[in-house]
Amino acid sequence: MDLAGLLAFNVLTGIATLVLITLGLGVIYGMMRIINLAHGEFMMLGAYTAVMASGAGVNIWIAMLVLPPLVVGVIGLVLERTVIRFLYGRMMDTMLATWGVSLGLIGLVTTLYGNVVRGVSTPVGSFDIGRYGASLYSLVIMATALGALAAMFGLLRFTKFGLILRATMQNPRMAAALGVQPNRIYMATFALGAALAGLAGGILAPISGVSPAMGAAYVARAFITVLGGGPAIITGTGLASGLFGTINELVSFKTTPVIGDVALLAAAILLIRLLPQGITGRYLRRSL
Amino acid sequence: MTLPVPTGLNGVPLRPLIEARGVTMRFGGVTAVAGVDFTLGEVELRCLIGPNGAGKSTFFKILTGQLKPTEGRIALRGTDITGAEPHAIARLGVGIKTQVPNVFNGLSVHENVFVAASRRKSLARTRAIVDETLTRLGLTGIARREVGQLAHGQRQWVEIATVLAQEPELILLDEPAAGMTHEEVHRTAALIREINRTHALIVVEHDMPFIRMIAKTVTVFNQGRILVEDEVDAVLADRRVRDVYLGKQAA
Amino acid sequence: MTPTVFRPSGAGLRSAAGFLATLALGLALLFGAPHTLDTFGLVQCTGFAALAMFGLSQGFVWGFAGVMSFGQAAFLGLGGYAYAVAVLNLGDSTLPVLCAIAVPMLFAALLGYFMFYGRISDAYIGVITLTVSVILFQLVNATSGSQYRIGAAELGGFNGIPAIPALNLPGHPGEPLDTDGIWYAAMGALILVYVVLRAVLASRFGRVVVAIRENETRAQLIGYDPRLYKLLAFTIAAGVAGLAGCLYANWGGFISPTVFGLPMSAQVIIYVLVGGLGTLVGPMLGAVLIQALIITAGSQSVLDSNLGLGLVLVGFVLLVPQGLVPVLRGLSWRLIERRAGKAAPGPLATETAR
Amino acid sequence: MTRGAMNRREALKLGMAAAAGTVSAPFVSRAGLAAEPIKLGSLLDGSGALGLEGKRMIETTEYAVELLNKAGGLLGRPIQLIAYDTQSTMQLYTQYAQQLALKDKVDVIQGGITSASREAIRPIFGRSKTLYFYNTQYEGGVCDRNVFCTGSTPAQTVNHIVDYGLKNWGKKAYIVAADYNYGHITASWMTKFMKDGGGSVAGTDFFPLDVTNFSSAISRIQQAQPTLVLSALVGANHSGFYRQWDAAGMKAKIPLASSVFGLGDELTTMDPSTTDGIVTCYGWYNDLDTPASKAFVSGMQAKFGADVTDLSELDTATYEGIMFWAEAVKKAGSVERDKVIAALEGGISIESPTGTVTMDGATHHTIRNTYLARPKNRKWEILATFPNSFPADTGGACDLLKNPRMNKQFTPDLKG
Repeated sequence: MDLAGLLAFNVLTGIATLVLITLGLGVIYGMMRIINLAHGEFMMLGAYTAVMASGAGVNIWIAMLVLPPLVVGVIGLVLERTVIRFLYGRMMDTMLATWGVSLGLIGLVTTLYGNVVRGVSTPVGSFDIGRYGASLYSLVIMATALGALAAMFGLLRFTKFGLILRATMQNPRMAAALGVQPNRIYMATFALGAALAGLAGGILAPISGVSPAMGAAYVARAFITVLGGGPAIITGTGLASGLFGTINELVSFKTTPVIGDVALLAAAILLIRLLPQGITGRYLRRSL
Repeated sequence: MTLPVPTGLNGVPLRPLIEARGVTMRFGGVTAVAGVDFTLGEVELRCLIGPNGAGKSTFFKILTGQLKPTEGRIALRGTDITGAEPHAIARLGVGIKTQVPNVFNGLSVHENVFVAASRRKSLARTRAIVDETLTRLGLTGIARREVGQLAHGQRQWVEIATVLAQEPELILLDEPAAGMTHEEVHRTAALIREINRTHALIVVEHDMPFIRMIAKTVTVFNQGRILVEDEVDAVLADRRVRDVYLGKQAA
Repeated sequence: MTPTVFRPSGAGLRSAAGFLATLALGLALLFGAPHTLDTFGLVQCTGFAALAMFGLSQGFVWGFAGVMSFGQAAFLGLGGYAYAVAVLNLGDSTLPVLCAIAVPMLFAALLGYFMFYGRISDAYIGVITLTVSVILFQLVNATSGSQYRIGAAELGGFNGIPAIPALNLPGHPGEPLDTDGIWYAAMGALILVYVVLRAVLASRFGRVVVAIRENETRAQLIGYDPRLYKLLAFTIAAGVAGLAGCLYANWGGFISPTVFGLPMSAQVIIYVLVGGLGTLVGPMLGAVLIQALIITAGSQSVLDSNLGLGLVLVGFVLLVPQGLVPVLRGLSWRLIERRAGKAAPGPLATETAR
Repeated sequence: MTRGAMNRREALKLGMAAAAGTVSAPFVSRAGLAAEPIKLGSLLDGSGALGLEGKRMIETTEYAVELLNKAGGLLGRPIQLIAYDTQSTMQLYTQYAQQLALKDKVDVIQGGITSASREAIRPIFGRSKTLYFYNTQYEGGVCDRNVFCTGSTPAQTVNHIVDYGLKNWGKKAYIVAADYNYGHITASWMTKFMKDGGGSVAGTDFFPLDVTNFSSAISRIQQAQPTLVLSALVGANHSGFYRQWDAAGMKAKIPLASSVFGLGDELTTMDPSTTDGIVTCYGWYNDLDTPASKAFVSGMQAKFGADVTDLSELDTATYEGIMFWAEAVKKAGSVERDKVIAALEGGISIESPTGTVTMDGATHHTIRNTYLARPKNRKWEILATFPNSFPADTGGACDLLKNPRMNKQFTPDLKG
């Protein structure tokens, strides 16, 4: 069945995309309990970085995979120092402030670059699944998503920074008692989350139009996938992306992308109602 | 004293007010309360003591419906209330002052008591209860102050006032004397004795002189189980009780 | 029942004075505006009144019931669409106005039951309301084409429903109100809703709602069921938002799925935040200020309106988290008292805020 | 309204009068035209999802007004442009439409980009009796005495791309369109023209304007195995379709034609490999090699800079809307609405970048040249010219000379 192959391929692409757009939000939410509503705009900044850099003649792979996380990570760091750090422990206020940051970034980019849709071309070609054509670039997305998950796992599991992160996550006061400054950790975490969002923006730039308001299309999906996944960042993001991505792609194929999106969101609401702690809050609690 | 108080280890009351049978509470691998059998008669005053982590507060949470026991049943005047919602249990006449002051910080003292008193009562009746309660607890002078800005001890009094204003049959007090001055402790003890003329109470406390002031029967918790249950003097003289408390507080 | 029943006496007086001042100002606007403003000014103010009512809805549910609804626009949209569909089918506008209130309330009751009785935590309620409004937006947005119609009303998808008949006096369909009439209806309704919400907050029900916001556990332990009170407050707010949607549809004679959109939910949160959380006047004031800012930004195109809103939002969260009205009130009372030679007694910011 | 003369409360005016762009003011004082200016209102999206298209249309409006003022204005009076940026928001369209009609009391409105925005503001101008020009290539069929449409319509354009497809690519089409009235009605026309030409439609999918992911749609199209794809996808987000189509290697397999591709800056922002070969048909292309066309492009570039390389029919239609109105005012000797309408219905022709354009009095649409073209390395390669096309879609049903009270939008009948 060529069609089944194509469908499976699309489902995997959808899952990988969801993993990429969710991971950065999940890191910030999981570690700091901050719902970062500027996440979509961090992606937008990543996409702009990719477009600008490739326009300036930088190698496309560097422009997509290296520069966006660096640039957006630094921007995240600056925002954490200037806005977010004053609001720790005030969940609603951080939500509102990051929302303000989101609107402000849309406005700023519109003012600087105009409300124009830009794009970079896909750096790789296509291949055939039986008699159907499919984009090789989807493989790049899958590889990046897997790479990002693996890197996060490695970071949390095997490095000192990861150990400190996990400790801070469990109990900030305990970590402080061990001589770790929670502030430093939060700063680094926020920058890391921003960098991951930037990476997602950079990698998705070639297949979606890059415009100041592009982030809005992603944030609700990313948001609800994080909550559906629950506290274990990597396992949770992976499982929730798998579930929602499959639902989205299959329903989209059978009906329309709108109904596909609605199905994703409705499934997520049901999941949260049944498992308020998310998938990994109920099961697999010991995972990362 | 107008009412005879049916107490004592062997003097189990004919008609228990509240009765817990085999109540067990597990959190993951930890068993906070393990198979507790507990009975309290009408208008009885009981003190619960025991070291930190013995399961006293958890037991209170189970009695008030804030936690659902893993095993066991609880009955209030013969009605099964196991796993009922906290508000439903409160409506059946159970009031609790929690360990940490649990008040409406943004409201005034008067409003706190008013909200507690006003459930399903006429406005005139509510006002009467509020005035009476405020006077009884000596809160009239600060009735218009915002509770969030009061001292810890005062907030404890406000919380006790809200519990009384709700006119419960059974009152649970979790460490009512904590953080109070010597003089306040005495007032609290007097108040508890006064309340006990008409109401049943369960009091959790660490302050042994305070226990002596109010207690007749004492139940000792240790590691989620009931260690001893006896007259206050007998309990305080018990070697096992001294052991579990050793290093904690000299009786 | 008066708001002074169980209120610190000084703050009670101030609060009553504030209420009367707001009422007087509202009535002065109601009867004064048609004589001082030209048609356009009046149309503009009618729009402000509709959005101010939307602000009241969010201000009530968030500021007093403590329910963080990130998708209040869902009820605005439902109200607007319910009115449009009903009035296009029925002609007379009386029943459609009731529909505009009832449909969102019904929807809120179902959604609220699902959320509050499902023990969903506060932050997740924000997420779920937001997601529900996104779902509604997407569904209504996908109703282009003549197959999507309810009776005589084509839903029109992205295009929305144009040429919605305006309100008429009960029993006189076909004689829609003119600009003045719609202004009286909108501003009159705003004043009425403000007074009703004040009364609700002064009632025992209102006190319990506020008490639950302050301490849900304590409220439970004295015998109140927080789920029920939150559900009722959420439903009332949805009705207010629905009425706002009805006025909004009347204002432009047009409604489209953008009323369900995230920007709409965002704006109303900003109204409340800027005006003052925990007040009723604040959200109305915030609505007018922010709306004026958006319109000015659009006609000047000097400052991007998103950039402006973003800066306002971040600025208020960081610097004036309590909002304008509490700050201004505190200042003005202090001034008055100083002039009267009295020392400002006690803390008044939070008390007068209600 | 008598109260207009009464003292207005300055505080409530919110500085909007000051905010309105009065572009022509400096010139007016220099020319010394003392007469009260004629007010031309403009409603276009300078930002937001349609900002791309709107920006050039706003510039064209300024350019056309400047040309008229340089030639001495109209009836000895200067023209004042009052322009609002509707920011791609329907709410602001209704807001500013009321402002232009009731407060600024302009003599004519030029504007609206999407059909959604047109339908939102058309009733407002109908009520206030303000003459309205809609200057966009659109789905056709609007029949309203108060409205003049200068853009090309499906019977002038879509039929040609369908014919081209039927002749060169095959008889089985798949339609993808934007999910609002433009997309739906255009898709109906595509279906009708396919069937009229003996072809068939394998499937039609509609996408809301905020959809960016087309992977499932591309799978569906492949499953249906059409011989050509007809697109009426609109706006920034939908440009993702062409990128994803190219990325999936579909360009080499199934050819594309579009009723709306290339009206924005697609040719300058997308890769030639993505855009090349997509067949389109419009009333004008900026690579059209005629003196009038070149003069328009160089005039715009002189005013707004050399990077104005993405002009399209949207801009010439805007230019035509203003020039038609100006001609009619001159002919009527008045800016009064009924006199101007009468003059326009009397048959006016103007010279525009696309050639001679004539207003058809019965339909309030234009009789105009259209062209078939496809992108080739960021330039338009003109494949065919269709001179003096009649707006047959609207003309089949609408006769405002006979029925001036008619007010509706005709859509194709697919049963016939």
